Amino acid sequence: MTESPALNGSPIRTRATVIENRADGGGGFCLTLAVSGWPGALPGQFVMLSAGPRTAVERWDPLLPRPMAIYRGHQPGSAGESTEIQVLYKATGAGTRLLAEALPGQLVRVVGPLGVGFPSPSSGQRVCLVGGGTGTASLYEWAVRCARKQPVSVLLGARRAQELIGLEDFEALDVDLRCATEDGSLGTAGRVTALLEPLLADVKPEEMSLYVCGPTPMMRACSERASRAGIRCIVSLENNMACGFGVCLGCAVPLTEGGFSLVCKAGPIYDAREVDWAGLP
Amino acid sequence: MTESPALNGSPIRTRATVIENRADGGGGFCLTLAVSGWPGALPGQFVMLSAGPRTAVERWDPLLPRPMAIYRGHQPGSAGESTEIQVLYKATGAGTRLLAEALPGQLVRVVGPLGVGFPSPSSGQRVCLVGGGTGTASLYEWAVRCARKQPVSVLLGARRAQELIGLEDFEALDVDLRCATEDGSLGTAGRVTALLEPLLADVKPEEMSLYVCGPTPMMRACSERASRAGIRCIVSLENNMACGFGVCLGCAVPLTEGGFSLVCKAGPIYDAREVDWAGLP
Amino acid sequence: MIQAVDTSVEFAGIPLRNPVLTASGTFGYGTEFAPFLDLRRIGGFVGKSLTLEPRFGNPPPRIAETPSGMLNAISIENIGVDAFLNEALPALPDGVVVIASCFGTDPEDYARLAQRLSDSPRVAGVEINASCPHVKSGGIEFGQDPKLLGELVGRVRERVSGPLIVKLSPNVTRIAPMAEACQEAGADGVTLINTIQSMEVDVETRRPVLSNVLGGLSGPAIRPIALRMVWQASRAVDLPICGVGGITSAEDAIKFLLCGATAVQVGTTNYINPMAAGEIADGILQYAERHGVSRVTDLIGALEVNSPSAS
Amino acid sequence: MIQAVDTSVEFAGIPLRNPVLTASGTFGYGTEFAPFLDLRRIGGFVGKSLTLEPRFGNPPPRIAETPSGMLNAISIENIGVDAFLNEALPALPDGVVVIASCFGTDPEDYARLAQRLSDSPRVAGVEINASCPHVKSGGIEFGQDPKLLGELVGRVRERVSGPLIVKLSPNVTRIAPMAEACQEAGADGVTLINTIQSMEVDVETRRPVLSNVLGGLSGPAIRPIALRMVWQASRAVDLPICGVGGITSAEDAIKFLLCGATAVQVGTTNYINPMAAGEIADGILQYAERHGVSRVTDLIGALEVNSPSAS
Ligand SMILES: Cc1cc2nc3c(=O)[nH]c(=O)nc-3n(C[C@H](O)[C@H](O)[C@H](O)COP(=O)(O)OP(=O)(O)OC[C@H]3O[C@@H](n4cnc5c(N)ncnc54)[C@H](O)[C@@H]3O)c2cc1C
Ligand SMILES: Cc1cc2nc3c(=O)[nH]c(=O)nc-3n(C[C@H](O)[C@H](O)[C@H](O)COP(=O)(O)OP(=O)(O)OC[C@H]3O[C@@H](n4cnc5c(N)ncnc54)[C@H](O)[C@@H]3O)c2cc1C
Ligand SMILES: Cc1cc2nc3c(=O)[nH]c(=O)nc-3n(C[C@H](O)[C@H](O)[C@H](O)COP(=O)(O)O)c2cc1C
Ligand SMILES: Cc1cc2nc3c(=O)[nH]c(=O)nc-3n(C[C@H](O)[C@H](O)[C@H](O)COP(=O)(O)O)c2cc1C
Ligand code: FES
Ligand code: FES
Repeated sequence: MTESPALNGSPIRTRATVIENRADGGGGFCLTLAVSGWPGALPGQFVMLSAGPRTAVERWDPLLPRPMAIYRGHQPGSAGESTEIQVLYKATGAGTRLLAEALPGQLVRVVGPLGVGFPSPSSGQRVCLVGGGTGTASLYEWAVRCARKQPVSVLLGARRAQELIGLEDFEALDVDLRCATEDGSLGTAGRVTALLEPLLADVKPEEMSLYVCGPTPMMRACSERASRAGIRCIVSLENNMACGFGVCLGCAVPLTEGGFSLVCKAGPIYDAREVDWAGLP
Repeated sequence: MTESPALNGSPIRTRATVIENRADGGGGFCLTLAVSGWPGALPGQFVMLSAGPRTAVERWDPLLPRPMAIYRGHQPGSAGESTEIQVLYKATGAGTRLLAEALPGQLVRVVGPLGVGFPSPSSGQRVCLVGGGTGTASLYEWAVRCARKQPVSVLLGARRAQELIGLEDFEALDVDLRCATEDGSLGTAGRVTALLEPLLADVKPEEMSLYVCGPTPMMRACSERASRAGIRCIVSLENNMACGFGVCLGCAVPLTEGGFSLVCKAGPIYDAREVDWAGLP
Repeated sequence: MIQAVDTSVEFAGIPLRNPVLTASGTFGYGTEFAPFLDLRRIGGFVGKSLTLEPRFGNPPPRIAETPSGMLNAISIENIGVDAFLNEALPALPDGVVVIASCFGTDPEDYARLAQRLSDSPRVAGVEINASCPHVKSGGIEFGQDPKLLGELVGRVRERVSGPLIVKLSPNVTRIAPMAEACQEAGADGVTLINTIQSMEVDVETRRPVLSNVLGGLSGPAIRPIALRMVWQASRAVDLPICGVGGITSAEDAIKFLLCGATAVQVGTTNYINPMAAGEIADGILQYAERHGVSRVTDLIGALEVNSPSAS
Repeated sequence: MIQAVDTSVEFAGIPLRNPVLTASGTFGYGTEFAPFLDLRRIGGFVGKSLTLEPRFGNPPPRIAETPSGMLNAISIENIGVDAFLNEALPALPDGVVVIASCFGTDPEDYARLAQRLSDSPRVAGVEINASCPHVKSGGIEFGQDPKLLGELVGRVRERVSGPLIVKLSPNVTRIAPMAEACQEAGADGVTLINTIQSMEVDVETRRPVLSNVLGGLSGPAIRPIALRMVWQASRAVDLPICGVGGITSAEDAIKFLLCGATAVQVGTTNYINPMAAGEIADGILQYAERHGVSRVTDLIGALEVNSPSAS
């Protein structure tokens, strides 16, 4: 729903080969896939991944693919070669626990890239990225891009240190990185929203753009805080999805102006003011 | 339905660990499982195996377990240790193709041993075992037992040489082994029933017992041939099963005397004359 | 200190140590499960549907597998009421709650059968199977018309003083009038759902997979349909409800309790895991402990619904 | 030499290059599939159900996953007939067969809508959705009563001269009278089945998963039920039938043809594999080649049944 750069390419539907599926020790996994014909993607876009690797015969339980942010792999592949793309996920429900069993060489179904990319900040603005839980995965490539042009703060939150996914990758970037864990095992003890306070303390609206991805309550809290400070706040929503490309109408988010928007197609990126937060489950 | 020796032990329900799952190159697999608390089994008994290895979350498609003859593993395990049992199967439908993917260390669900064992031949009789396709698996342990006491002929049939499952094991036994393949790639060209003719040529009814396991048309043919020769013919039926222990009533076989018998409980072993072959699909 | 959870419920006047029963036709006559499960771990079981005379079923194939489900067309094969009373019941250990299921082709059959069963001190209650979808006459006709069903239940009620439960068919446009008819005719509880009429075809032989052509669908595939019907029935009647259909886990069972069921029945899952009913009973206890629920009865109908107008 | 197979069929007077359509609500307005599938590879598609005015649906969550199935309670969110005629249709490439689906709250709505759609030269036929299970008024009421359905179809028939198809609800006791009512009222074909009314519950929040409480079940789980209803309907009427429900493969599609369907619709599977409908069309051709079937129409109703008395 935000003004976003055009797609790099049209989405594809293919079977991708698992290259690696690395557990990070905290319940998180980094899945590397070889995708042939990958058209490239914009930071903020996602793929639909089958709930687990392909088996000798199709199994219809669980039925639906799972939306997953593209963590890395935003360049289109060169013709005839396959490109590596990565997703970060946490083994929680049925789909991700089955995915966690995928072995190198197995196949997963992929449809993507889907959705729109993040809209650019104004030049000279500080860019503040706030990631909670697996939401962090959506922000990494965006942090890389923004850091080339302007000052970037990255605020990451999780329950405990081990659950801060992708931490080393963010540490390797030239950004102002701050962490919060609920149990205090790394960085500030508490929620990531608390890290936002000092940054917003005396910032002027035109000086900062906020990008947030994480659990709905966290995005809602950031959105409210940003709104009070008059700062533009961009969120990446995680509604349930069946198709990912705008045909099931399952992913609708209610809008403040009334009506709904399809998160998979007009989103997942929204200006926080567009979203009717009270109408989200 | 035949007079059969009593069960070695009561069936158990457990998760067994895959030790090995070896492809024989012809579409057949030999699956070795470690089962703790295994009570032992009689030749002719079977287990119900889950359609494929256990995954991180239960998947209900495919839903039903698959009946599989116990190829090896008729001794009860010693307390506290796990016993190895083996099944031979061919990857054909959904269940067996998923089973073919099982890796060492994975778990499969097992219920068994189920059904009754083969009834003994009269002493001094020649024992003739006829196996077609995967039906051969039911006969191996019975061949071993019978060969200790009396002369044994084993007739095995398949489409082609590579599909003769368990062949080396039978070759290692002190039995009169004859093979038939439909494409003539090993032994006599044609069906296994053709091998039966010379054996039945001038045998007297009391001199031989026939034990047959394989596709229904083959068992029916053997049954008719034996009946003409007046020879006792024991068959091991392969009806579809849901439970394997007598509660779904799904495995019923029509009887010549009228009514039905439960293959999983009263069978899978029947005197061929008891079976109403016309009523079998 | 964890306070002990009270798992007991009363269904149709039958006190149960926990709400987990097993479904008719999926638990034999009980003894088949002895190697796998202490029957006293579960609330009780419903036996295979009985007829006045022993009865054979359909020729094979009688079962087929479908996505997350199975079809069956057994057609009420059973040992008959005499063998049930004289052989099956005495073989069961004490303390096992037995509900007997009856099937007939006319109301008089049902009534005579139910009376005989109900008269046995070993039978805690009688469940009328008015819903078998693949028997050529009987069962389903009653199960698809509230007026016929009410008459059937009324006839049986006259002869049965003990707990009388009616098992409903899901093959109806609206489930509420069926439950209401049972309530008005004096039933003590309703069980739902029976299997859903279905079909499977073999594209190689170009024939139906089942000899009977049509069969009943059961298993996890039907759970969302069963759950909906239990919720609709529980809003329509005051009768206690027993929820059946695709239950595989304690969580599944709890969904039915939340939707208004007083007890549940585990069916097809017994085939896949003969220990399932016991594990589900244990799992409900653990859920209650984890969530600080002191009485399982507190879960019954405890679903929070924002828009109670939806139906 | 393999003889070319004739895959064409005629459904409700609409010539189709092959019997594979896609189902309303699962294929958007067609263009969404352009990246994945040449729409001319399939027989055609049925668009999302339209109303006279654009319409918003239910608040989230609108979907849930169930064993081999999914629930939805979208509630006929659509762009409205004007945008469909003026924007969606012109965006489609030539040679794509489009069937438009109509939804209304009273017969006059349906009739006006159907007429406008039918008048468009780009619309090959009109499908009346008289069976949406989770819209508070409309749809399902017509879909559950043969008399109301007949009246509705009659009203629409008066205003529509082109192909008129009626989509039936599975939430009925008997499907045959529904199909008969359509035939008598002058429909050219029937499509079945729509989703089955269902429910799912979250045991942690103790709430229904869907904001609407109830939703419609679709996907492989319902295929055996759909197949049964297609078979029953095909024995009751002479109208051509379009089979829908849980089709994932060419073999599934062929099961419906054997049971009497002239064409099929692929629904939920489009979400999981947006190329599925094309693959299914190809697979039917391969099946025909493998089995020496020279015309796909030879498969229609070709099921061999031993006991035609079963029903
Ligand atoms: C655009 C987008 C990007 C996402 N990116 C990531 C990512 O990079 N890493 C990651 O771990 N997760 C991501 N998610 C969420 C991810 O899809 C869910 O975490 C995942 O589906 C959990 O599913 P499960 O199969 O383990 O749980 P289950 O409980 O089996 O899921 C059941 C159903 O609910 C849906 N669902 C459950 N949780 C969520 C959720 N939080 N958001 C959306 N749908 C949900 C599933 O897709 C499925 O349909 C993303 C979601 C969206 C919409
Ligand atoms: C007592 C007994 C012993 C058996 N022993 C063996 C054995 O040792 N090795 C072996 O390979 N097979 C054996 N079978 C047959 C085995 O169960 C089936 O080959 C196997 O189920 C094929 O299933 P699938 O999952 O690959 O096929 P699917 O097509 O997926 O099966 C679908 C359904 O049909 C049933 N089914 C399919 N084919 C058969 C069949 N021939 N017999 C019974 N049910 C069938 C399945 O159990 C399942 O419920 C035995 C069957 C019985 C009854
Ligand atoms: C093989 C089989 C046989 C059944 N026989 C009966 C029966 O005799 N009487 C009855 O009331 N229900 C019978 N049922 C229905 C079950 O009791 C239950 O209502 C149905 O299977 C749905 O529950 P489930 O999905 O847990 O199996 C039978 C079900 C199956 C699968
Ligand atoms: C998300 C969703 C939306 C649907 N919307 C419509 C609709 O607008 N009109 C309609 O007639 N059917 C609608 N359907 C029903 C499908 O067209 C189809 O009848 C049903 O899903 C069964 O087929 P399937 O199992 O292949 O999905 C919808 C189904 C789904 C899953
Ligand atoms: S996920 Fe299907 S429309 Fe968005
Ligand atoms: S397989 Fe269930 S009774 Fe025999």
